[in-house]
Amino acid sequence: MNGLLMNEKNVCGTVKERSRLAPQSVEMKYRDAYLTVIFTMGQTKEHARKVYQAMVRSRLLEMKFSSLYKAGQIVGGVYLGKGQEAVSASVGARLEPGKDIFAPLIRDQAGRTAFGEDMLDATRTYLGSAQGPMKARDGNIHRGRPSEGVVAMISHLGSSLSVVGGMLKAREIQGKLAGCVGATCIGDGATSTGSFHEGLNYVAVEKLPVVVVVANNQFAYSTPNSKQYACVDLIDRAQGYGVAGHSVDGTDMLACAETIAKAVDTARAGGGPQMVVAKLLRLGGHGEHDDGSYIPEEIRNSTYGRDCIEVGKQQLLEKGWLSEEELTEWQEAAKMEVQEAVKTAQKEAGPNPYNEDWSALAESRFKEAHT
Amino acid sequence: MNGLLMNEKNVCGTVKERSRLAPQSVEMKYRDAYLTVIFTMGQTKEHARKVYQAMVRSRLLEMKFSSLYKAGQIVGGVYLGKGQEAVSASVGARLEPGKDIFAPLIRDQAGRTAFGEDMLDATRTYLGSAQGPMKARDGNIHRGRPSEGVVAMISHLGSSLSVVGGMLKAREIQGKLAGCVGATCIGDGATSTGSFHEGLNYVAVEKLPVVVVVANNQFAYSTPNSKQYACVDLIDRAQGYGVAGHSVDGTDMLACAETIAKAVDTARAGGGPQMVVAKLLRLGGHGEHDDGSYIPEEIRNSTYGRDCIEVGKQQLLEKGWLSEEELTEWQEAAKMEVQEAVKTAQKEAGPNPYNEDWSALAESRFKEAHT
Amino acid sequence: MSVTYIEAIREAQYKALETDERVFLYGQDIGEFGGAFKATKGLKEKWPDRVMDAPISEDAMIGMAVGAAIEGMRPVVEMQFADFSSVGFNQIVNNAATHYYRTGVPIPITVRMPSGGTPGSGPFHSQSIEAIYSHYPGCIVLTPATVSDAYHMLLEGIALDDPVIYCEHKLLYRWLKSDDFEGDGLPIGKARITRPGKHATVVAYSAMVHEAVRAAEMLQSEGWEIEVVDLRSVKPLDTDTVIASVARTGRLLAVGEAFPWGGVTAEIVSRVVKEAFHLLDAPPMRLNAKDTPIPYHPKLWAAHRPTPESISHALKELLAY
Amino acid sequence: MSVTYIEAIREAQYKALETDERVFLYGQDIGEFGGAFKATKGLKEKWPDRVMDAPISEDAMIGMAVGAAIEGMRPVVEMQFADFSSVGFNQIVNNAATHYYRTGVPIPITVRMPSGGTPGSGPFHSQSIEAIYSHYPGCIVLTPATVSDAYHMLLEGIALDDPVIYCEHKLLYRWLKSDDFEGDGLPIGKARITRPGKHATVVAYSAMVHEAVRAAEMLQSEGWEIEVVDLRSVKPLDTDTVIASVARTGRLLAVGEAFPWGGVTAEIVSRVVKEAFHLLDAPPMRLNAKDTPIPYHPKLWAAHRPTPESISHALKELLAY
Ligand SMILES: Cc1ncc(C[n+]2csc(CCOP(=O)(O)OP(=O)(O)O)c2C)c(N)n1
Ligand SMILES: Cc1ncc(C[n+]2csc(CCOP(=O)(O)OP(=O)(O)O)c2C)c(N)n1
Ligand SMILES: [Mg+2]
Ligand SMILES: [Mg+2]
Repeated sequence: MNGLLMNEKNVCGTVKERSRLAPQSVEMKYRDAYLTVIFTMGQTKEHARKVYQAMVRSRLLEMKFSSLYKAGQIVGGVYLGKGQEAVSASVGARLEPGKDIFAPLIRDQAGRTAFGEDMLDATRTYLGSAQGPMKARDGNIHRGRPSEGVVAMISHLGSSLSVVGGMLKAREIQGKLAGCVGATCIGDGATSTGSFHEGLNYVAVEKLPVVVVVANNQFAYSTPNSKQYACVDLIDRAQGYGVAGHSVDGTDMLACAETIAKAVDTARAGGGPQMVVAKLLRLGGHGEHDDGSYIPEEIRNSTYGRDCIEVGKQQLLEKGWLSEEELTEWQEAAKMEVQEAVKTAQKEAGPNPYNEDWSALAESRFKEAHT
Repeated sequence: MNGLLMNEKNVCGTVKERSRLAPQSVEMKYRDAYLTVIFTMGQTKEHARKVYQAMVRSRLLEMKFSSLYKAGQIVGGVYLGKGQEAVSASVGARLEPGKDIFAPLIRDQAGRTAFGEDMLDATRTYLGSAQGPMKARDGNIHRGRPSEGVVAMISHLGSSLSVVGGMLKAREIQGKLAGCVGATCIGDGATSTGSFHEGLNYVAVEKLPVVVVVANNQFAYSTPNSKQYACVDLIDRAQGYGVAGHSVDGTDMLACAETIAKAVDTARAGGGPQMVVAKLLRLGGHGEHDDGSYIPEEIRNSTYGRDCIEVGKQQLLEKGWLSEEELTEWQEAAKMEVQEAVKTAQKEAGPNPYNEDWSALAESRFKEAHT
Repeated sequence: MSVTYIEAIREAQYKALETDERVFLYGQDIGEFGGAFKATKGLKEKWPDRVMDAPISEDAMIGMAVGAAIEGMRPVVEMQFADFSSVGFNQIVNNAATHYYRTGVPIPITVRMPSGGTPGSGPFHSQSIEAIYSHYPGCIVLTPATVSDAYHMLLEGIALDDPVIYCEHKLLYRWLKSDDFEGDGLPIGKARITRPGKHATVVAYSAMVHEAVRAAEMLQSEGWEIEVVDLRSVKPLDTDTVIASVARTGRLLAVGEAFPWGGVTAEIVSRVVKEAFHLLDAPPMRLNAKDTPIPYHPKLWAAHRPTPESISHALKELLAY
Repeated sequence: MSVTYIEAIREAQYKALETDERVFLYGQDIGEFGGAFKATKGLKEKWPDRVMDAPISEDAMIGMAVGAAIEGMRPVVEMQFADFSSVGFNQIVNNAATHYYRTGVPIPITVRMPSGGTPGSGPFHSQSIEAIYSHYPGCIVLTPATVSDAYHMLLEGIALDDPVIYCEHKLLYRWLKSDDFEGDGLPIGKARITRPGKHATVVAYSAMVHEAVRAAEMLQSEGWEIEVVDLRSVKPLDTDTVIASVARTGRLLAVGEAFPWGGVTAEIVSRVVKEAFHLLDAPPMRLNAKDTPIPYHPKLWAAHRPTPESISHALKELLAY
């Protein structure tokens, strides 16, 4: 185990950037502020446990969705974050609900959970209950609670980044920006979108406290990195936008927890936009309809193919930050929670088209009858 | 005068990258090929003269358009390349008409001229003759001859880059790519468009022989660089796309001629996409309707504010590559040529709406009568 | 004192900034420079933090506005030309316009679209694309034809809780003048009878209202009294006022400057025939621009769009039925 | 042997690649993976250099195709979903579609748009946006409803010299089967009488043809004979065939799955009333989807789009006039 950061000296000292998978890791540059992030050991431990607990809860919830999907009980598609929980939960766990902003993408159940999402929100949406946050009008991974800081993504990849920027800019105008962070997750494939480019350039120009976490899982649907971009490492893009760059092994839970915490904390402290690139592998198909058989054996067997939830477990057990018993407790509690949520949502009615207010407008007086 | 490259030793040897304005110039990386560009002195001289002659002809043509604009004789707007001729002509002069591809932007009269454009093409378009290459259907800077390798830009900035990529890709499929280059010019402002990002990423992924020349003239219309991007230098973007980067002082004619020649030659030799960033200043308003009064005095008085056509003249005279007499001859010949073109175009009729084939379709059988 | 259409737009933004601190302006070159058409001249000076220059990133500009709206602001975004909204299109129709239906959180943004043709502007600085934003659900689409509408509808639009596409016609910017911008108090959603008549109804909007009035004047000498209806907004579309007019005249010509396939004029005709078929004495007609890109040369341009001559020509055909 | 609609699309691409070396395919995941819907399955294997995977860059994908077309190729670009064409929109309507008019150089590209709603797909994987690409000048917009049309119109479209927007309906992909894709040889530009009748005409296209036929069957038991016209292409739009049908029936209902403001149905109604007013015995009607984003839940989705029930309901209103 490469616990480089995890010996007491480092944990209590300055967090140094490192990455096993990206040796060419880019030097960080804070143009507005330089921040030394200091974790006390207690903080690190609590943070790591928080990240890991969210991973466990999220994994169990998603495995449930997967089996409900196979049983034909899910409305719409199922896209899982399996293998990406360490990255995602590390983002959500470092954000403050009710204050910060989170724009999850399609593999961010763990981040949502860590950011405090009620399991019922997800479950209601996947099962088509009219009581979900989107009232069955939009589904599954698109759900959000924008007024509570969770952006409701549209499918068009890359388009959330400028939205997060605008939310923060609004707070700046309102004089409420201090101490806030907006974070968003995105895949390797989505970095090729014009929308991503414009959004990242925008937040960089405005020096907004944004953290962009790229989960480079080597594939966009079936398309490998080699057909997606030509730079050596996506982190090479950070400098071109004038944002700070951080590389991390996305399967190494403790490394994710720390690197992403550092990025979030730096943004919060006024260090400007932060870009984190985590390398890992999607442990499954693109969605549950896909078997991902195009992923070559050698990548599956590489470090990318490690399951971060296993890695995280070993890390916490080794450090003595979690016991087997406690883990079992967490798992049992999460299973119960999942079961409860599913039971509740399954009992709830779907939407009623006859009661539906068929208007896209908030200004209801402009609703027109179309025949 | 900083004729660093211009002593015989360098001219005949390996051209080394340098830039007075961008000391943080980025190391070139050719992942597919490394090329040592060797100019013999004769070649350098001939190339520099070709660049300069195009600058002279282009400047005189544009000054004519400017005065015709003021006299109310131009149809549409006038956007000039004054101050950017060294960059633009260096691109056009290094391309081979009938073989290479050129996608000029709004300040590329010099590049067009160097690439062999007949003055009548421009003049007819500006004066609204129906005999222009766009038949008066589209105007001025939008003109092109796509079948002859000159892309007809649309106004939406950034969108020519992927078109150039597609033209080259077509040749690759057809087995005709060897030795071809596609070059396109763009401003600092247009680098913020999603289209530019997608296009550059595309040509990088496909390793196409594309040269992207960014004329960083410090402003996009009235918007200064500080509101446009946050990286230290736009050349910092090259690495993030995996393309080779070259910085150059855009007011230094000989430096432009050499650096851009190197970029073009490298692309031609299989070195993959090349990005050149030239720093300079637009010596005028955004268009002839604008006085550019928002450009601060100190920038005007900086090196950026030099007129490349003056710099180039001194450079050629000093080297003895051009005599005062020959220059006067060039100028006189160009003036005559401009006069002839204007005289011809002014005599020609505008379009006749009654004869116009009001159909956007090549398949004329699908033309519909709309009332 | 005489105010122009573009001044009315500037004044409305001034007023909005002054009276509602949730309002901010965002666009390319709209700050110190005052915008390509000077619609924001002097506003940055007065509200330095609420008038902001944007990079050339229309997608991000709209995305940013959506985000700010979620946080309770009321952004007014200037597209330098309506034509460039094509690269912000996705954020408008798929993000801003769907957000309220999907999440229940309204997106009160206003997108100012300098629209319509002017001589010599060509295919990419002349478009009238109100139909594109009307076809998708979720936007309100305004098309003011008068100085006072330019003023009041912009203010009213900024105050609405939905995304507003505000199509301002560039040809009217400096040419159209008024003594004031008081207006007649018509709210968004109501069309106006610009000119009463009894033999035929021309329904128009934006700059075409003026061309329609000219055509009506041309026909007056021949004894025809043409009613001109100014739609003011194309979504919502005030079918009632149109039908009431058709009830008086029995004849309908819908005129627009946009491309001829689909669009506002087709929507008008379709609504009128459905609701008021029995009131029609003649087949309802449409007149639009031609089905080609908007040509750059003024001679071609003038023939591409409806003109007083082509409108009166169409009216004669309508009246002769 | 039975072939599905999606197989016909694959076979047409196979045939195009085989017979015309200027053809190549380009899109996300269309290579070894064979595409999100398997429309290109196995083609990369056979033509490794002419079936290419694209980055997630719809703008560049269309721009690339435009460039390749300039050089004499005939690119067929797959959008993973029609909905995502909104980010390639500018290159389609402002670059590809204007190019021939502006320069005289044609752009023979085909953009395949997996369109239309399926249960559970929601606002961004269900759109029918043929009207958007028809409104702008310069594109040909195809909307095949049958297996043989899917095959022949794609092949014919690829051979056309203009940009072709090929709207293939996802609901038909696997559900619609045929014994062969021989077809009846109708060329692009001609509508088809799918079902003859004499009491009313339903004009539809794409998946709605099948819903209209079902509605007609429902009304048959009540003694009504409903004629169903399949437009096949919405631009060009075969007004003659529609009017000939209306001449027989005197009644028109235009049905589409797209949003209700403007669009194909409004264009049909407007053309018919202009040319065939005197043939109409009742006000022509339209039936479209509702004016909201397409809802994700199957129950809402089913009520959002026209169905056999709502079509027959509208027909009864039309017949009762
Ligand atoms: C603009 C756009 N084009 C295409 C798609 C279809 N699509 C959905 S997910 C996906 C792959 C995304 O890959 P990546 O960004 O790497 O994320 P990952 O699925 O690997 O987590 C694609 C192509 C889309 N959603 N948006
Ligand atoms: C997508 C898009 N948005 C806005 C414009 C309007 N516009 C035309 S030129 C220009 C400024 C361009 O600046 P830059 O790219 O730096 O080129 P320069 O004019 O300095 O040569 C703008 C904003 C446009 N043409 N395209
Ligand atoms: Mg990925
Ligand atoms: Mg510039």
